[in-house]
Amino acid sequence: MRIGLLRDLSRSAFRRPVTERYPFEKRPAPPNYRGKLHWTAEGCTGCNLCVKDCPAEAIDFFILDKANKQFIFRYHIDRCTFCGQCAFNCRFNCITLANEEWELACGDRDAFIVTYGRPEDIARLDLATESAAIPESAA
Amino acid sequence: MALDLLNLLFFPAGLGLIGAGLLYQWADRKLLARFQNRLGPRWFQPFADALKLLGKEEIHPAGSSPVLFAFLPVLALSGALTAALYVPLFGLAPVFSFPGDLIVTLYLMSLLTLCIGLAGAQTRDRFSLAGALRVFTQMFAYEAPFILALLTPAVALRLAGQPGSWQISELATAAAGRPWFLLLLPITFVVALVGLMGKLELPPFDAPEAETEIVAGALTEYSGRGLALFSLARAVELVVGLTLVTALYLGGVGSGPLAAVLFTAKTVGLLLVIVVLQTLLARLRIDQTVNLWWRIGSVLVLAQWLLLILYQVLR
Amino acid sequence: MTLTQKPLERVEALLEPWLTRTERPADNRLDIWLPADDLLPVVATLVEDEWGYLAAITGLDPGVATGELHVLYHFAEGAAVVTLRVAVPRDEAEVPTIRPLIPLAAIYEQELSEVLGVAIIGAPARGRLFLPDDWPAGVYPLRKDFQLEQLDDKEQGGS
Amino acid sequence: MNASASDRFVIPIGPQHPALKEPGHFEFTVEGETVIDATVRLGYAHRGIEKGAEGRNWTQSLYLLERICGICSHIHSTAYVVGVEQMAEVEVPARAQAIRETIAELERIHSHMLWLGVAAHDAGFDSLFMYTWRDRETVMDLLEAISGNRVHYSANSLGGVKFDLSDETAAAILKGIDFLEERTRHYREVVSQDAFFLQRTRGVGTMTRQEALQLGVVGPTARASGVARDVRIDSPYIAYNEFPAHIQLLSAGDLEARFLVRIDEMLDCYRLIRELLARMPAGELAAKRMPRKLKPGEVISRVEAPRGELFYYIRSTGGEQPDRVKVRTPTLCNMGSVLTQTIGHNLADVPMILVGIDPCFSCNDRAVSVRRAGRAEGQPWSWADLRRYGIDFYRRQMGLETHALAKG
Amino acid sequence: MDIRMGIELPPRWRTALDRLRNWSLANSPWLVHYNSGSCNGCDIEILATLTPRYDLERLGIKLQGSPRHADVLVCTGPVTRQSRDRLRRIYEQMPEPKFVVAVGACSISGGAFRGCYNILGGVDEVIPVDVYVPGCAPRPEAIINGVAILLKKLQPDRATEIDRLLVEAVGDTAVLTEEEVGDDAYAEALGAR
Repeated sequence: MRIGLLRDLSRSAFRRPVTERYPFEKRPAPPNYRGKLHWTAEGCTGCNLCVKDCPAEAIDFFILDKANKQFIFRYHIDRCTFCGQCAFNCRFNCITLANEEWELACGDRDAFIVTYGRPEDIARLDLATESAAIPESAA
Repeated sequence: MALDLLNLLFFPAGLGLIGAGLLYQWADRKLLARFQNRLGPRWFQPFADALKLLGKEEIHPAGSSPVLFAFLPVLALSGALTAALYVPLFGLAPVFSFPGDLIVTLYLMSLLTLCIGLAGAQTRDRFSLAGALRVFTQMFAYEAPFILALLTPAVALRLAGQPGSWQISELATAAAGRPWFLLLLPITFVVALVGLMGKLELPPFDAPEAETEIVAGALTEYSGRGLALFSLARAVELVVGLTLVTALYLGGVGSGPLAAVLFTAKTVGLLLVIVVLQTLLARLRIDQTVNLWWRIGSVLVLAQWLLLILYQVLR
Repeated sequence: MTLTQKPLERVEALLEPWLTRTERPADNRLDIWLPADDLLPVVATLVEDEWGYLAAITGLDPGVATGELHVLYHFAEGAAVVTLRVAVPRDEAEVPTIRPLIPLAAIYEQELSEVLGVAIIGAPARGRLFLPDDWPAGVYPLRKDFQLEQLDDKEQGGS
Repeated sequence: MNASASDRFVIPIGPQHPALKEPGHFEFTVEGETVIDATVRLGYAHRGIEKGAEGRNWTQSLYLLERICGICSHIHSTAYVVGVEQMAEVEVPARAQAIRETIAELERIHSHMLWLGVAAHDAGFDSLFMYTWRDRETVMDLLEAISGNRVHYSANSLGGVKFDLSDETAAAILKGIDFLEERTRHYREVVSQDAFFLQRTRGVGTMTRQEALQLGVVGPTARASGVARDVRIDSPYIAYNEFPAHIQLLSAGDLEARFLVRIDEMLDCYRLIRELLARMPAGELAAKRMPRKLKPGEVISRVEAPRGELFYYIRSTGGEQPDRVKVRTPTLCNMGSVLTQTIGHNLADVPMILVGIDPCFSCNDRAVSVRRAGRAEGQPWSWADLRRYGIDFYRRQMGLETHALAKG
Repeated sequence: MDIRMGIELPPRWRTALDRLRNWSLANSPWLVHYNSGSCNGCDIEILATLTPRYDLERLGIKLQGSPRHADVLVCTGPVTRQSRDRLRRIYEQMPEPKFVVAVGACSISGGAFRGCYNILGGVDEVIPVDVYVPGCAPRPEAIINGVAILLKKLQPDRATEIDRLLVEAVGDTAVLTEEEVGDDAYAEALGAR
């Protein structure tokens, strides 16, 4: 008769446990971790590829004025599957998934809707959602 | 009922005892965690658990007798507390003591198991039923060897021609005078220790509450106060059991200033042994448990007695 | 591709009498079109000769226009895959059960009958086993003409 | 055993149950502790993925299918992309294939390690569970460092992989693997020698080679019964031609054998990964051009998931979306064996036998199984019944006459 | 049913008892876990939070089998038609006070499965949810973070105090270095990342 874990037990008994004290100490995520999405207007051509291939409809893309690069990029954290396909598709590196932003838990879902874009455009959108700018994702 | 409960909870000795029990439970969990290379709970964890459960809504499952449902936990706790009156807790003199109190204590200790089994048996929930079934099966398995093992020191004393009796305090003092019974009666000591684990339903004898088979066993339907009282009763039982085994096998209750400290240290040492066993052993199936006790446990005890008698005869 | 040639030659020899219409979509595959009646003898032959094992049964809806449903029995040995293709009319779609020959097939056939509505002749009638209990009768999600509106409630979709 | 009707009652397991990390509903009719009937009702995790894929474009479907299962996510997406690339006739660079295989093998390690822990937990051996999962964190860290997520690596893109394996990652992997290998050898000792653990595994749920073939089980479950079936060897995909796996076979067919086969596979994975990293081919990460529309056609793609053969049938009618994606997961094949094996076993063995096939209900999106007519529920017992039964039971354990007792 | 057991106490006692109850609740939240059709990703991560690396027991968190014993219902996965009623029943079985944490994109909104015919959407379509934890799958740390947020919600006035309690429970908050990680071989492997 043999007891298998004797060795492990005797080792652990005299060592500090491996437990991490998470809420009080943070072990940083690896640099390429796929966290919260960030979008910048620079270079965006409104090609809409990010919306086309998103598996979870997590992106609403509004084109107010393609010529003047007036885009609004609305991101739904609560739908996002963090697959990174949008960033992979974007040829102009407008989309990045931040590796340090993964503590996204929250009590209300409204906070999960993030709208990127110039404030004035966003203001315009809210008036004009119905008429002027149709979500391209719907099309 | 509520008032009895308050009395039960708040008569000072009982309160202290419960506190001690919870501390022992913490030590149990903490050591287990450390052996598993984890950090483990904080010192006040069992207290927080118990308080929270006391404060939670108690759902009374349909189809079970409300009186029994509410009464059994109280009975269990009071039984355990009463048992505590007869044992030399922390090496202090027991509150009550009379010839034969060892038998009474052993009976009172079984009360908890009976209550848990009944509690499961009288709900309609199938997990509880299966759990109750296992509780009783296991009890029938370990009870006899366990009791015999705890009676052995008395028998040994009697055979040694000493005025042995069934009185715990006397046994404890008598045990103090001589080499530990652990050395004289190693076999029954092991049986007693393992029997204690069985009584407290600790691994590997936790089949009655094997969560991967029958969710939480007999207490599946209990919530809030009932659950709290049962867990408190378990805590008290842990102290009583450790105390009993220590008093009988680990050199009893000595005298002198440090006696109490020494005694408590012994109980903690005993706990340590129990935790190591918990960590190392995988759960036994209920039928394996039964086999273990009847095929091996009882035989061992009898063998020990035989040796004892032979020793006396030859001498 | 010697790896796959041998088994395929063997199966061609085995199923000689039924090779009326065959295709080779890939060099490790052989598709054999069968009428529903020939299915049992063919499967029996494969089982008797222990050629491979039943890898899966695929139910296929080639489109409402065709008026057909296809049932594909995939047998695999090594890298070689033999597919028995049975086309059944859409309105009374039914195939004979092969579970007397291959017990495992019971699972696949059950799935087939539930999601595509292909009746399995000779199979004991069973309740619904993986679609929800409140699923409307006669609605088969994998048919092309399936609409979410066919489900009584409009809850589904997500928010 | 001649037990009265009241000894018979139905123990439901799941869909919410500690032994099942996933929903699936079993009903075990037991006489005392012995199972005399078993039925299953799955489909709590049925999400309609096959239909969903028809409504998404080829890329979106990739992520949908990857999310069929969170434990073998990479192998699902691999099966899909291999099929799609075959249909699109694109040439995938060798490096991409090698990286795919590396991740696939790491995933196999993580899956088996996880399984070992869960099985130990179901056997009531929590210490082993704790230690295996502690060590499993190492491979999770590696996968996270490589891919950027612990569960859904989304390493595959249509036509290649999304990210490269840098040299320092490779070094990290080797380092981690050395540690894991040493631990795995230790666990092999534990499960093959620990007396108490063997009581729960040796000779339990035995399945002969003949039964295995008849029940059509796949993967480690089959290989533990001596059925030499491993898609990685039978029909090599991605890079398994250049970096072949070695088949692990045992003949005992009981739970212990299933433990050992999986552990041996882990050890083989370490060897394979070392070879891969040593001779990782250089080159591109993805095919030059991947069309959004695929020309009409159909392909069959078979891969070896940690749990056994995974079968994909993909059909295109020339659109941007698949016309039909059929997924046959290994658990679907193995589930049948559980029901037949549990009957006659002790209730305490049921979770072990169930976990023995490493069931994955969410893999099993469409899992169905034969369900017997539901039995009457057991009547709640009177305390007297229960007590008599208790005595009866342990007497029976003692091999004493039971009906003699029923009289008294 | 509260700790006073129906006995009238002076108001000061009562407030004291209430504070005690809140404290105990915040320090021993027991979880029960239900998977309403998820892909296992989140489930294994939840399980991982109990294992030595994260060991939730240090925060008094235990995973319970029976809903009757639990305070917090942790849900994973989108709600399928088949599991909807089960989910509701489990929620009803839990004794008050009870809370719900939805883990993973699917359980919040349906995630990648949105629009599939057997999906009813997120958990909050069926039962009220207190905290959402996005991610696919969220790291174990993220899940712990979600629970911590819930604990603070329990006692908004004493959130900081909870922090203090937790801190004194697990000691200093120095940054975890490799040397500090217990088992040497394991620390070695940790260094691998």
